[in-house]
Amino acid sequence: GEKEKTIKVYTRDTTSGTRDGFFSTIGFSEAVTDNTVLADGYVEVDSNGGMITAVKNDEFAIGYISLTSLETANVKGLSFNGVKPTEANVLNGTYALTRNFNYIVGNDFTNQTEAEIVEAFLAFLTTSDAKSTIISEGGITEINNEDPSWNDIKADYPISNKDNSEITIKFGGSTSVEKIAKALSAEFSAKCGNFIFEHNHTGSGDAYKRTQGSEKSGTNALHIAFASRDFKDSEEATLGTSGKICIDAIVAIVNKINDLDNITEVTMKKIYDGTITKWGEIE
Amino acid sequence: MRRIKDFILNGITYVSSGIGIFILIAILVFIFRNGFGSLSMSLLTSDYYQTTYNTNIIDSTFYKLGDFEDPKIENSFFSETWGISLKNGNNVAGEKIVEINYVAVSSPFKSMNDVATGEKREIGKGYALSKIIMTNENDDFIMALAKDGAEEVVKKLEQATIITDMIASTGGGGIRGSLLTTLYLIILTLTLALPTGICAAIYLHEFSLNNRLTRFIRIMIDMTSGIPSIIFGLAGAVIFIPFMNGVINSNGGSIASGALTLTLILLPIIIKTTEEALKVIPVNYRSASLALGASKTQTIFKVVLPNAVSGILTATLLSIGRIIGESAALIYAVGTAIKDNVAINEKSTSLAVHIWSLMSGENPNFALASAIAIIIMIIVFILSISVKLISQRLNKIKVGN
Amino acid sequence: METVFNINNLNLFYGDNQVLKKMNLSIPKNKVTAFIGPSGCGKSTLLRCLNRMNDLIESCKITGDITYGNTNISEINPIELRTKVGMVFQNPNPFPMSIFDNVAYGPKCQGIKNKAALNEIVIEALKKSSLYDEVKDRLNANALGLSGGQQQRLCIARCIAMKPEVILMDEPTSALDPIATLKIEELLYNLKKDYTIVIVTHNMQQASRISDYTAFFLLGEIIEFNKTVDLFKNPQNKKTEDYITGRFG
Amino acid sequence: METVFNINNLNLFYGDNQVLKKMNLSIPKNKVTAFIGPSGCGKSTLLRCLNRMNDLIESCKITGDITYGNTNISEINPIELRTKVGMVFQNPNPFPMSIFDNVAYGPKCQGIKNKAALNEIVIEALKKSSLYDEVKDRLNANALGLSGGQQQRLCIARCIAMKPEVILMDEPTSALDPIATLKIEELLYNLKKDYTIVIVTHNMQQASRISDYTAFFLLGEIIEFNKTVDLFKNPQNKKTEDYITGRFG
Amino acid sequence: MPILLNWMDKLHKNKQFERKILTDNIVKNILFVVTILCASVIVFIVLFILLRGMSPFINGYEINGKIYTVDIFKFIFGTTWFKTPNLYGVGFIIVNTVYVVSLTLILAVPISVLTALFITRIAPDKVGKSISYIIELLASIPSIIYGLFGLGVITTVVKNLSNFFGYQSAGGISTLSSAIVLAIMIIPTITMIASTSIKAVSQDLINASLALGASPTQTNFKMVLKSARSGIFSGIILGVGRALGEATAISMVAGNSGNGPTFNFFDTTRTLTTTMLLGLKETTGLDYDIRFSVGIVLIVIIIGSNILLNFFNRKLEK
Ligand SMILES: Nc1ncnc2c1ncn2[C@@H]1O[C@H](COP(=O)(O)OP(=O)(O)OP(=O)(O)O)[C@@H](O)[C@H]1O
Ligand SMILES: Nc1ncnc2c1ncn2[C@@H]1O[C@H](COP(=O)(O)OP(=O)(O)OP(=O)(O)O)[C@@H](O)[C@H]1O
Ligand SMILES: [Mg+2]
Ligand SMILES: [Mg+2]
Repeated sequence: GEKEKTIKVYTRDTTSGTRDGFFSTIGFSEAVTDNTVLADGYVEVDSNGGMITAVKNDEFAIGYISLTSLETANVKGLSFNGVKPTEANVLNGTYALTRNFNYIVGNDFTNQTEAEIVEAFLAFLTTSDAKSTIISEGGITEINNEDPSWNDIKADYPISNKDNSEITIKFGGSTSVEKIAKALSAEFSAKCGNFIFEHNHTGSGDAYKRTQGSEKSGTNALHIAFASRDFKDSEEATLGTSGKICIDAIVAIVNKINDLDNITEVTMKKIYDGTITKWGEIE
Repeated sequence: MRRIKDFILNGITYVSSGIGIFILIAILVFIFRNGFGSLSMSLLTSDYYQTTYNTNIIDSTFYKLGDFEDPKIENSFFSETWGISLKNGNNVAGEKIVEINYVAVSSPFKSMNDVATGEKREIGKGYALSKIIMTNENDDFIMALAKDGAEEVVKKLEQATIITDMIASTGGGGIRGSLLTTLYLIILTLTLALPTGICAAIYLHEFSLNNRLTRFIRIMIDMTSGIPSIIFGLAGAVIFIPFMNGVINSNGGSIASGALTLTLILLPIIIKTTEEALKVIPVNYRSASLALGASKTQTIFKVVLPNAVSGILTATLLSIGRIIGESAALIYAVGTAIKDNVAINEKSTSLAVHIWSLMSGENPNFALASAIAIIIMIIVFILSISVKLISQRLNKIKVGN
Repeated sequence: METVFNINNLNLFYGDNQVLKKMNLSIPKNKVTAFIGPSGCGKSTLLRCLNRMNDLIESCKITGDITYGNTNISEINPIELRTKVGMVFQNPNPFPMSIFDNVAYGPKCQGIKNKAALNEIVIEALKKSSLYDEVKDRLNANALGLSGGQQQRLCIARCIAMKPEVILMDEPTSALDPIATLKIEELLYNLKKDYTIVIVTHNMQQASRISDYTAFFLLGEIIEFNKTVDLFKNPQNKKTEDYITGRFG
Repeated sequence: METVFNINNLNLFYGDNQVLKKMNLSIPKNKVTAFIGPSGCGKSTLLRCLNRMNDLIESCKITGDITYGNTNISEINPIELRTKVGMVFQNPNPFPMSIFDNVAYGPKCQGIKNKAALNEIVIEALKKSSLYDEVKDRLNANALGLSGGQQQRLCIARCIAMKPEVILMDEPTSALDPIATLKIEELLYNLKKDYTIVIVTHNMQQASRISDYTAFFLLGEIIEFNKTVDLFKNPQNKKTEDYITGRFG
Repeated sequence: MPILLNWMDKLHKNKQFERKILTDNIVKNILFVVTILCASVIVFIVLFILLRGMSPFINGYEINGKIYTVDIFKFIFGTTWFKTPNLYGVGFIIVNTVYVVSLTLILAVPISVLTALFITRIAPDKVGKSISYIIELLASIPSIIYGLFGLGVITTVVKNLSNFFGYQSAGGISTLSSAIVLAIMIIPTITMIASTSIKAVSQDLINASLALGASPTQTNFKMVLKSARSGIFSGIILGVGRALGEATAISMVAGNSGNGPTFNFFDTTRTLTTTMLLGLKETTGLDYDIRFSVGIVLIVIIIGSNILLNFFNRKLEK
């Protein structure tokens, strides 16, 4: 019966930050940018949505998505190494399948106002206001009691009391962080003189490139960008211009009718590299 | 023997044509079943992104809390302290939200401080609350999030005395922007493609000599119509995006670059349809006009074109259908970012690309995609019926002469 | 005899196919000249040469010359020539516009915009082509609503409105019933004092009834050209005689 | 005289238009019968009645009866009838297939699949229609590559391949040049010992050359039916005489 | 004085006619230029795609600090779509594409031809007209909707079918689903053209066939279809072009298999167009430009197949 069935392995495309986080964590870094090491018959999908649709339609699928989408996805999320994928478990560090969402901002602005707004934005990220927004949009972070609220610190940023409605701040980078980024920019604009915000999210790869890298002075240049993975060695940012905004949990998913509940890191790697091919082979 | 064979052969033709009908019905049933629920006027008129308000109410001396009377609305949770009732719901995009469905007359929610404008704003019925940060008498930090559900939010509201930061939003999930983009694309593309295509058709049919050059031109135009739209999209991306970036200061793909790309796609169609219409016009109209001392230009503008109107109209309608349905080319030449504030020099999605964007985005939304599909189908069917009627008229003219 | 057109040694080819061969002919002024001959002998082709409508056919090559007045027509602007030399076709072909617009079409193309002037021209042309009484109440009605005979008279009116000197007619009655034909013939009779008329016809009776001169064509050549009475009574050429007595064609 | 068809009191209408009126006629066996008469008098219509091709015209209504042998044709399956009563049309209309396939078409439709049998049938039919020598080297060439006369003989061969008893021919030579016509006439002469032939023709000479019996039609009626020699020499009816001496039509 | 007036009048008139000729010439030349522009669209498109698409094989691209170019030989004959940093292969994708399109034709051609026959020769007039109208409607449905339908309905059907055969497909995302979606999309194209050419078969031939004792059905199948074959084939050629070039719908049901070729109906596949459309994350660099290289391959295949099929069609006509 069901045990005989082949495991259908689904993966995101090689430019995906989710894929990067997933394979890095399960100890299968070779697979981050290389499809050829994956199990035979793997299927590549090019979005979180594509992954959800695929696993929903395939009883014998295994895949991975961001924890944010799990609730509405109508698929089954697996425990990882016996730990349930919940926010609490992510925060207390027991759920290991995570990745960071990071920001990076430009390092030299010709326009002083823009520079000040960006500076204020970085301060805003540390406030309970920003953190609660991040949480409400699905990011995982903790609000500590010592976290200031924007009202506490806004006096330090006089730019927030000016009328900035002529200034445009460009946001971009990872698509996974897009939702959070949009909520943050909308909220902060209201708090900082109604500057105009523009979002152009094209992928984590562009975060460094368009703020401090090769395209930082082109038409595609961004003021503030996000990456859904950690920056690489080749993407070394100026001190104080980048950092983590929150954690995103990745959750391995299977079809609703699958009776598997938990999966270990080792099994997961074996499934993805093709050592385990049948559902029956999973203990 | 022969009877049976004939019967079987006839039978399979019945079955085959049945397949066509079956497919059409299946498609209609499919998109209506999935999308009909999401179809509403507000879908057409509202923004895709919610309008978000950042409000607070800090100075507790200006309002009174507590003891509001519960209107006892079903499936709702009432906050006696703040005088609002909340329920769990879904927005037009199908996402879970916590929605206000009642605000008492003297509730503080009637006059919140809008952080952006500094003015008073009512956060009333129909608004969705995504986060509320509050403090109680002891200045303790309280946070309520929509994803916890209405009941939880109300529970936290009950403990609070001051709202320091609240994000409320209204609307959302609508396709007004994409509808508008589609309209822009249609207008822009037609203003470029129609005159160009008609001019070429006039040249080919009225002026061109039957020589090698003309035959070559015709072959080129025929070949253009055989190129798939995704190739046009690629070409649009390398030709028109940089071009438009230079000309109208756009940043990457834009409606303008999309319209230029669509123009190229449409040219062969318009040329061909217009030429068909010109062919139908009796030659003797032209001879009569020329024999009356009209110049060729006069003949074309006074006699030929007025008679080709219905053909040109057909070309227009076919083009509109094509623009509405095109996706592959636009994905490249414009992009897939859904927009509410549509501008010619910016990215945004047409209805068809909106569907693509929904299906390949973070949360695939079959219901909304199908609802848009219904709208597209209705437009396309109306267009195709109009084309049919016009071509019937055209046939009458042909028969009449 | 005063002449309008003088045709000298005219050869005409459609591609490699010679359709008119060494033609010589003079068209007398203010007379009706009829072209007769079997199908395909080149009557329409010659007619179309006279107002340079053949210019529009790509494959058509002409040698020899035609003079209009004293000018070689190849030196006259073809558009100008066509305003002087009008043409009426076999099938009535009014434009799908109002009766008024049909008649006013030519003058408008010449740049006449004045309403009153146009009105006068239209009414005069309609009167001259004996159509005015039948249509005066519905000048704004679509011309396609007229009967075949009326349509053909409208085409003549449209032509007259240009104030031409010559009117060329290619079998103008062959698509009409006998009564409409009669009306057109009457009309021609009235017109000939003001205009030079050249008419192609298949109907020998018609040629003899209405024309002053007749040219008989055969295989691209003019076999005989003479006063109509003479040609029909005493044909000089055997072929002419055979044709007019119905022995072939 | 042995007859194949007996036509009794036949009336035929296309909608409300009566095209055949109270016709009575018997077609003699193994003879050539010609139908003559001016255009539109109903010759083709009667011919089409004989193999029930008129069944295909929706508006066509028939009263009276036609017997084939001793059976009323309305009781014979039309498909079967048509295998017995073949037909050749005015314009040569070979199918756009090879010569072989054209001739084999009928037999194949009857369910004959055996290659050798088909081969034999085709060759025999081609020989009988005196086409074999001209095409034997290119039986697989497309039939549309043949000349008009060859195409018409191919159509006759196609018909013969069905081994019919009667062959109906509707102006089979009117689209052909005189030489091809002559060949077909020769062929008919050879065929008449084996088949009953009914032929419609406009060419009186042809009728008198090839037919044994002739029926003269006028306005949907058979005016006269007789041995061909008699009918042309001593027409009994004034109208027949007028027609065959060329006084009208 | 009258003489002078007359002369002036003449002069004026002459000018007017000269102006008309001039206008005619100007108009003609403007129209000519526009026409040339329209005709040169294809040149520009092919040129730009070529320039950009050849670049991966010629120019160096910086990836993680090193410079790479793509090996054109491995590109054309490759059996793996992508391996970092610079291995791209479309060989198997070409095979897959041709395979899917062949399967599409196997499904679509009989249905289209039989439907065309039904519409034009078998169905009563009114029924035929309504069905041909339905077919026209199908032709006007945008491909994105076919994609949606494919994803929502056809994949499920295919999944069940594959389960029935005891084979495990990836939720129905497969070669077969792609072929079915494409078939549905090209059936209207082929049907409309086939029915035009069937209508054009002359009544003479049909009468001749009936007079030879063929039944109407035999006439339809043995003679009418044969006579219309060249027109039907033209329809098929158009259908092939459309199937090869279709992107949006097929990319929703094809899957994105990374290597191949795949011949199993129920396995995921990857065609040239889905390769160009899916995974479009980068907007610069090698991963972006390589799509233009795939575009070149697509153009070559479309034009090539067109020439080849037209060649066969001409043979068929003889
Ligand atoms: N546009 C054309 N191109 C080529 N050949 C033409 C063209 N127009 C006419 N012809 C040929 O020129 C010859 C003369 O034609 P024309 O129309 O002048 O004959 P016609 O005397 O007017 O005959 P009809 O009485 O039938 O009108 C014919 O053989 C005809 O086929
Ligand atoms: N399918 C039809 N529907 C209606 N009327 C028809 C049809 N076929 C023929 N007719 C009419 O029937 C009459 C006889 O036609 P038929 O073809 O039998 O004449 P015919 O003697 O063969 O003439 P011809 O010598 O011109 O072939 C004609 O008036 C014709 O218009
Ligand atoms: Mg003529
Ligand atoms: Mg007949």
